[in-house]
Amino acid sequence: MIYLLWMLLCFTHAREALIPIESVTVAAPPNDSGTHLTISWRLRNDTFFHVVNDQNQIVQTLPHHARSLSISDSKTAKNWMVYALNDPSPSLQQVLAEGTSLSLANDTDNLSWSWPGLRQGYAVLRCTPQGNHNCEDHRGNWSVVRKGISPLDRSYEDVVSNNPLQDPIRERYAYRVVTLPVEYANDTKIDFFSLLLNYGSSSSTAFGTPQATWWKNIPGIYTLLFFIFGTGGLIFFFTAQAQRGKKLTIRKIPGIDAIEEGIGRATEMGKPVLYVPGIESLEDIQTIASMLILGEVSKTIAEYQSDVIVSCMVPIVREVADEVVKSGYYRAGHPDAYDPTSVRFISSDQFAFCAGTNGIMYRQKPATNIYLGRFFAESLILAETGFANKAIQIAGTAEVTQLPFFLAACDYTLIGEELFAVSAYLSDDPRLLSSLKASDWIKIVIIVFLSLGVIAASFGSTIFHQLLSISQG
Amino acid sequence: MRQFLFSLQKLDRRIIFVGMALSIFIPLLLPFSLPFKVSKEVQATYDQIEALPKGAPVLISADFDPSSMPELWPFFQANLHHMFANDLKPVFVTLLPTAPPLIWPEIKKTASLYKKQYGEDYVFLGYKDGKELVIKNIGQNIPQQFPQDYRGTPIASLEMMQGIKQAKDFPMLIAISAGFPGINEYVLQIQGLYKLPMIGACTAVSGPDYIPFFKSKQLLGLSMGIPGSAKYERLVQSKENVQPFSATGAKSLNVLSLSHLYIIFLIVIGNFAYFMTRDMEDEDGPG
Amino acid sequence: MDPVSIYEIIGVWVSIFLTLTVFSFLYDDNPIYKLSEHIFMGVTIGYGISESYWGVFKPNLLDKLFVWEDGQFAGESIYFLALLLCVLLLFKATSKWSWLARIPIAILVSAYAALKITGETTAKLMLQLQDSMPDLHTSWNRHGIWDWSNDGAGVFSDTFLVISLMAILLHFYFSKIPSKTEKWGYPLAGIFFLLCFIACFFLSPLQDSLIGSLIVSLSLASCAAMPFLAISPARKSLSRFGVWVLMLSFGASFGFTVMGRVSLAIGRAQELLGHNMSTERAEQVMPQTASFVSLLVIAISLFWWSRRKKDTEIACRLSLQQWAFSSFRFLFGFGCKASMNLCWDFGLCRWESRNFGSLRSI
Amino acid sequence: MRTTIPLFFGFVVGFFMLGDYFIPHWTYQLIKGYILEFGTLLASTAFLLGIINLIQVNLPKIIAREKDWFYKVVMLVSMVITMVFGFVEGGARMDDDQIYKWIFDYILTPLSATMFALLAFYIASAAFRAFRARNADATILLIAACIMMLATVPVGEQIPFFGDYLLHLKSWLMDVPNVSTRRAIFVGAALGTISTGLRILLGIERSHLGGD
Repeated sequence: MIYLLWMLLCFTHAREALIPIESVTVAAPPNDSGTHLTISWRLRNDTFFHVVNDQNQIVQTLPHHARSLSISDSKTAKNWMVYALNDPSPSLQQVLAEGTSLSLANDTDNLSWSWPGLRQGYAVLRCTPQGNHNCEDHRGNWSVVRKGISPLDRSYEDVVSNNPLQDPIRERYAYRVVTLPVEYANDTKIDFFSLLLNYGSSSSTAFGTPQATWWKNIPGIYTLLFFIFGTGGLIFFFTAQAQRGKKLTIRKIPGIDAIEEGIGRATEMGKPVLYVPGIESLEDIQTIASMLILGEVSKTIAEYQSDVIVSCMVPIVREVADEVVKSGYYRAGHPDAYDPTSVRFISSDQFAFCAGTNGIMYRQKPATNIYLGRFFAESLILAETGFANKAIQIAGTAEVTQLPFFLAACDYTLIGEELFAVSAYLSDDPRLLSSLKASDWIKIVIIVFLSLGVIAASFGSTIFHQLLSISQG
Repeated sequence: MRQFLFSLQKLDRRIIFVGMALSIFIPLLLPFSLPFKVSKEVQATYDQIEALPKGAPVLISADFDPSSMPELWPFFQANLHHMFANDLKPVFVTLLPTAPPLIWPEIKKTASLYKKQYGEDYVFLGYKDGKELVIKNIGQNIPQQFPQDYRGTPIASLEMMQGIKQAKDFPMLIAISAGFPGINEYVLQIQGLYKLPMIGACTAVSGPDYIPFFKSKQLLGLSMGIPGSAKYERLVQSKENVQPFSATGAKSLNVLSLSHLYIIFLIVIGNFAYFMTRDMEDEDGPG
Repeated sequence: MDPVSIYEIIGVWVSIFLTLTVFSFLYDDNPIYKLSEHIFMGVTIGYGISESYWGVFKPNLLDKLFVWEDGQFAGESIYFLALLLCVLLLFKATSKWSWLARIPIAILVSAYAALKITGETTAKLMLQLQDSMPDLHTSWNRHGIWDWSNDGAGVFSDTFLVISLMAILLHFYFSKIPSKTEKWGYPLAGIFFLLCFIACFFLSPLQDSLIGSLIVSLSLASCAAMPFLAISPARKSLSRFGVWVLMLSFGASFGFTVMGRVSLAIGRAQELLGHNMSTERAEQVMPQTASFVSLLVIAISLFWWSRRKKDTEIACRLSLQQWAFSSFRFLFGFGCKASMNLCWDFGLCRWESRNFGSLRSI
Repeated sequence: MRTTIPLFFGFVVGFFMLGDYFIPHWTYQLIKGYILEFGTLLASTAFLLGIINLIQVNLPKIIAREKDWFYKVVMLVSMVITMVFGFVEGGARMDDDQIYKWIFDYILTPLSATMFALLAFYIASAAFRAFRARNADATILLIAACIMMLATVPVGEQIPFFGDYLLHLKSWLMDVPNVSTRRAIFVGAALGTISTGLRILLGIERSHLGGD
């Protein structure tokens, strides 16, 4: 009995407060994988905010959920006024005559106003047409795909299938949007039937077909292709040049030369070289670059007949490092000198790894410490311990936050891109060196691009921004 | 003398460490006070809370863990005293699992100092897992997200929670956050949507990320790291009807000031010694 | 007030002791630190294994592959491929077939390298460049050349940002430019500077402010000249400027981090002093006593250890070690012998001396 | 053959993954998702090999009673204890009254936090050593660091005349030089990534594929 009363209460309450939905549209988002549909709806009396300046121009029209605007173009006017009106594209006369004036701002960067939000939430229902059920009415396999959509939202992106292999994508999907008081928007007990029974203010059915695209069509994609294929093409070009006998000259990079000196020093002192490839997994390109460098470093070490200790935090990195060091020894012609215990897994915790590596520094006293890869807070702990043990230290990372510490505590520091140049520089292979030359050319292109971009932007053109834009649509 | 200066350049690291340890422990054990000015962000924080009418409910999200305690604890403590001294009615929530054992005893203790009753003057809703989603739901429906409080009482039976359904029902939201989920998520999910007046307290490292929110008035007040906490604590302590409490923020701030000055001092002597003995290079160079 | 459980009290004492052992590493490497270091490594490895089983292996492989419904196989068969790759990787432990493990390794390395090519180019190259093209005219309108109240925003800062970005990129320029090309650098830069300056000055939307259009045009013209300066001999000085900006930023970043690091130490100090728990809890747990006792134990063993070390090391440098040694002697005075005896009676050191037989050789 | 077969697989998978940004189609994205998931599985399988390596490194030392052998025993024992409780306590391992949780709270957390806190000390000694005005670069580094350190604590504000500007200068350093440095390093790293990535995909770099 009480339940019924409560339902009645809800019913009347809902009926009074709810504003019906005027139109619902379902469309596939642009450049989509084919598993999404965007459902958007409008209310009968949705408010739009129109910003009018003192020269009586509508500067901007903002959607119902906007409550502020930052004014970037202060050249045009000194004063602005915000009007609220239901019409999305009215004439100036309409705005001035019918709109509710909200906020006046003088000579400011930030305009803000207040406007009550609606006290109604939304739920989205989905149905797949099957056999006789075409989902035009309440029959069919309707289900609630999302409850508790916020009062200010007017669209929802639905995922029609998480794994199309198990749950095939259908030809057509039907959607309805139901309005309900915001208090009940998240009620877990509400299922499809109670939604319709209690609130009833459902929109009409709208249909949509997901669209799977094979090619993302946005301007930035072509710039991206240009960078990748430009670099690739230049690598081939310079490699061909080098094979025709043209010498590729690269300037001296002191940090990289120091690596070889460091190995020499360790050999003289009869102590090992410690190599730390950072603490990231293989997913990070710096770790991969570090692995390639380790190949060259271990080759040199094998040639000098010195010892190397590689201390790894990520198990999979240890396995790759093991393979890399083995190949280094092989290439140097000393495959038998390789000792698998020299590549060590220390611990998978950042600071335990740090403690273990400190232990190696204190107890095995490596003469040279090489830190190349991606480092975090442990950078300074390692570098300071290495300093206390009087090792020559060479560090290199593209992790901006840790560079200052390496710079302060190590003898040589490779900054950013230099890390990626090491393996090519050390190997002296023309094919690798040509990749350095290729990225140098791209660098000049970037500088040209930037200077043109600044000039264009200063004259109000955003063409260069668009060329670099990678957002959808 | 020059020999001494020269050897000073290669000072044993452990002497530096001893100095650092002293600059950390002395201020914690022997409190003293260094002068500081209250920044506009912190003054705004204090003024906004002062401006609230008596009896107004305030939503406080205390999202810090033991590791960010030195920076945010003093703010939280001062904030508690501020709330109760002004007869405001705080509702506490937390999004970090490690926070309840830290904050709940302090809430109870401070409330008893001001003779406040649980359920009438303050409520602790406890911890909820779900990160951003919880914040979204706090914005829409608090009874649904928190059917019971920390002690297991249904919140419908708490006097203070009558009429509180959504974040909008609070005239003020205070987020004390150590990271994710925190101020950023609150601003995006609640403040931005409902135009709720909001104050933030964050760690110093994340401070620069939130300054734009303060400049755009999305955060009405902002306290960053130990300096912010200490300044706010000073403002609250100088209020008339506030019960005395220990100035942990000021202590930590002294540690910070001392240790920064200590490092600058080290740099200065290092350079002084270097310039006095520049001609005395030995084989492996100083330092 | 609820009584604190004995496990918790033991826990707090253990954690305080471990904290102090790690701090003892600041003095030097020592047996007690070594002990906690190895406990630390062992515990984290065990933790890592169990978390990677419960967090990755079980949900992503076992729960998806080994599923039976009514006696029928109902798993996703594609995961057999994953199982195969994992088995191939395990072949690494064998000596004869270890090359098979290179297949999963090759797949992993190339897959991640390829993903990163597009990922890094979009996130780190294109988006960053997009943000580095400011509108100087608007900037002048808003802030002028330098606006103190807005932390130095203005045309100067915007131009500085763009030019320093280019200069740092030039610092990473590895090739040598042939002198033929270098000769063209200066004249071209000059021509483009002038052209751009004149064009910008006359087309400037800032008609009412002569100084504004002059400054903005100058800034834009210097941006326009940059690509040509990059191939001129001026490259070296530009790259120098780039290094200075790098140093400025690294210095600032270092200084900014100090506060965060000190806060961490404050956190540890508060735990040692028991400031992080309520007074009632602290009365039961007694963290300060724990700190004192741990400190004493560590100090004694450090002292004991440094004596051992001294016996074996012939030449001990005149350093803090001796200073610390003498201050320990001063602190403990004659009591040190007595406390050593106490420690022996406690059974701690005896046990240690039996098992740490190797300690003498350190 | 021992290099060619892995190289072939790497080539195929690598070029497939290059399409990630260009091809939104679900078939492609699904296969990509599987490859990435297999990647994480391989990474945790490698844990097993890590343990084998650990035993390979430590067991001979224990057997031979080499220097520090006792510590190795401690390490292996604490590893086994933690692992056993992790497996036995299963899904409930992080609940309040579990031993695994106790180990996490009272051994792992304080050790980790203290290791991290050592940085407060190391940062002082690194600053003392490195910040000498030996040349222009070092001088700039040192001045910027001092400005920043003064400006982040209230002491800086107390400096007459200069105090207010110090705060603005601090923000400027963070907003302008720091941002341009960050961007330049990002751009450089992205260029390095492209060339390193292409080197691997094209098979020019193959040191990760072993020698023989």
